[in-house]
Amino acid sequence: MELSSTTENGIQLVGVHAKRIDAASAVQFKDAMRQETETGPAHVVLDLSNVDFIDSSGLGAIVASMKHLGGGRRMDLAGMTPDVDKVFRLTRMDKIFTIHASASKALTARKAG
Amino acid sequence: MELSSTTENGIQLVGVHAKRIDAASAVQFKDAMRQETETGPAHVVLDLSNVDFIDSSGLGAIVASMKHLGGGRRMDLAGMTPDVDKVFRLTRMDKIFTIHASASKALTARKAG
Amino acid sequence: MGSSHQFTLRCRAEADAVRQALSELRSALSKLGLSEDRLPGVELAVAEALNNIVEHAFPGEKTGDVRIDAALSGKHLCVTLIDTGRPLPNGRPPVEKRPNPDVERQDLPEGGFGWHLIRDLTDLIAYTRAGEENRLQLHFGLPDRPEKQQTP
Amino acid sequence: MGSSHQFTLRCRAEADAVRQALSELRSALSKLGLSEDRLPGVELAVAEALNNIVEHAFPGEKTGDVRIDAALSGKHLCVTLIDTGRPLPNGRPPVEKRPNPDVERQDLPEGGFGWHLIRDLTDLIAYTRAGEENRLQLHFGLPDRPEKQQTP
Ligand SMILES: Nc1ncnc2c1ncn2[C@@H]1O[C@H](COP(=O)(O)OP(=O)(O)O)[C@@H](O)[C@H]1O
Ligand SMILES: Nc1ncnc2c1ncn2[C@@H]1O[C@H](COP(=O)(O)OP(=O)(O)O)[C@@H](O)[C@H]1O
Repeated sequence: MELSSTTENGIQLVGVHAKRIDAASAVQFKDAMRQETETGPAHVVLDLSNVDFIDSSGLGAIVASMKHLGGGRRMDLAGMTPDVDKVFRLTRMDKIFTIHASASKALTARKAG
Repeated sequence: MELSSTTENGIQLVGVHAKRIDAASAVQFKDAMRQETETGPAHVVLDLSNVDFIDSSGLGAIVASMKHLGGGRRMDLAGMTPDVDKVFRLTRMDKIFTIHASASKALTARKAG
Repeated sequence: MGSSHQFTLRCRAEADAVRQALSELRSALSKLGLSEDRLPGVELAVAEALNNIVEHAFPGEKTGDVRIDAALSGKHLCVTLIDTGRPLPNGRPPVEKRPNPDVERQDLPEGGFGWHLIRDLTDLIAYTRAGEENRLQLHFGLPDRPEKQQTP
Repeated sequence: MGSSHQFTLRCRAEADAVRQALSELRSALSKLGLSEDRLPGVELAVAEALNNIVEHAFPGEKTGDVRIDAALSGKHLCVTLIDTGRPLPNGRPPVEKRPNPDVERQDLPEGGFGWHLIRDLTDLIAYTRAGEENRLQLHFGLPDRPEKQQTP
């Protein structure tokens, strides 16, 4: 699972470079997220704009990555494609994340988030 | 398969006293019809008002009974319940019979038939 | 999806047993809330499929068991017929011309209506031969109650 | 009923094989004309069902084959998953509460969504254990093209 990471305005933007976060890749995703966010800013934004499919394993892995950040840090989501968005809404997991239309919006909307 | 038969106005009215003409009873129906119409008027009306189910075997048995009458005689249908009517319409076998709303209408509508 | 129900019936591949099974099917579906106006069409489609099994899967004096699985939700009914008789020729339901009523009286069709009725009365038919088993699924959409209930 | 199509896919009960099978399913359904807006929901429902088979029917290092039967008409899609793994506990899909998002962060659910998603995305689920086989049917109504085509 390839992730990219840049820090801007004190926010760590993590991009997922895979079309799917599914049962075949959920564990790798979690591991890669753990490495990527081991150290770094308190505010992480996960850019999902390249991802067009997640299943409940992928969803669980995203939630696990957020929980792993610990209490003092936060993780927002950005750039969700419609099918990914639907999984969050059906499971009501859209309620536990601040969701931004795009990565750039996430970086500028910091105060509002 | 119980059939009844009366002749009125020169028309033989055959009543079916069974709820179903299906695969389990089609052969008996055909046999009983054959006996009932072996001799008799040239115009037969089959009263189906007691029948609430026919399948394609029952339909085939009714057609066979009509064919068995031979060229000089005719067989009309009367009193078809909605589900029976539907089978005739779906198979387009409604086109090959004169169909009367009821036995009494069949007896009075002779000239029109 | 709203609440869903399943049940299984069994019958011998014989005309009298089919009649009995249809009666059980009808009352089970009725109890589970299938609307009364859908019952006759469902009964007829399943009757035709069972008659074919009696006549063609177990021809002549042969007989065997038929398993009837039914599953029902507010939107959907699926009836699966499973038997261990002969397979469908060519591995699928026959696609033949509808019997023609516009012929001389002595040539009028007395059969060949069965599969056409099944097609008319269903939204989808699926047949698979798996091992020694014929599995025929008849699917009925139930558009009368389109409301989606929420499950917990 | 309009024209109908059937096909069968097979895969190992392993995550990578599931991914491959889903891709084949999607392209087969697309070729047969399933509308593009229905593909993601169907893929997700089947994915969840296959993931359950990988994880629960063949737990740990165990694996086996899964057969995927699909049948499609203009009104209806049925996907049947057949495996020879462990049966569903209690002989039916579990009916549990939806995982609750209104909890402390450390208690947030990381699983337990699968069957709820399957229910949300289908019109009917039917499960039967027959002999050594699990058979799970997922039914999808396709209300987009309600027009009934006439068969010959
Ligand atoms: N094992 C089987 N199960 C169901 N149908 C079968 C089986 N084997 C053959 N058939 C087919 O069923 C067809 C019956 O068609 P149908 O339209 O019902 O006409 P009929 O009124 O002559 O039975 C036959 O043409 C035959 O090909
Ligand atoms: N053979 C099986 N095939 C499919 N599902 C099974 C099987 N055996 C058990 N299950 C059930 O699948 C359930 C998985 O539920 P699900 O909602 O998908 O949550 P999870 O995300 O924990 O997998 C388990 O509770 C288990 O009961």
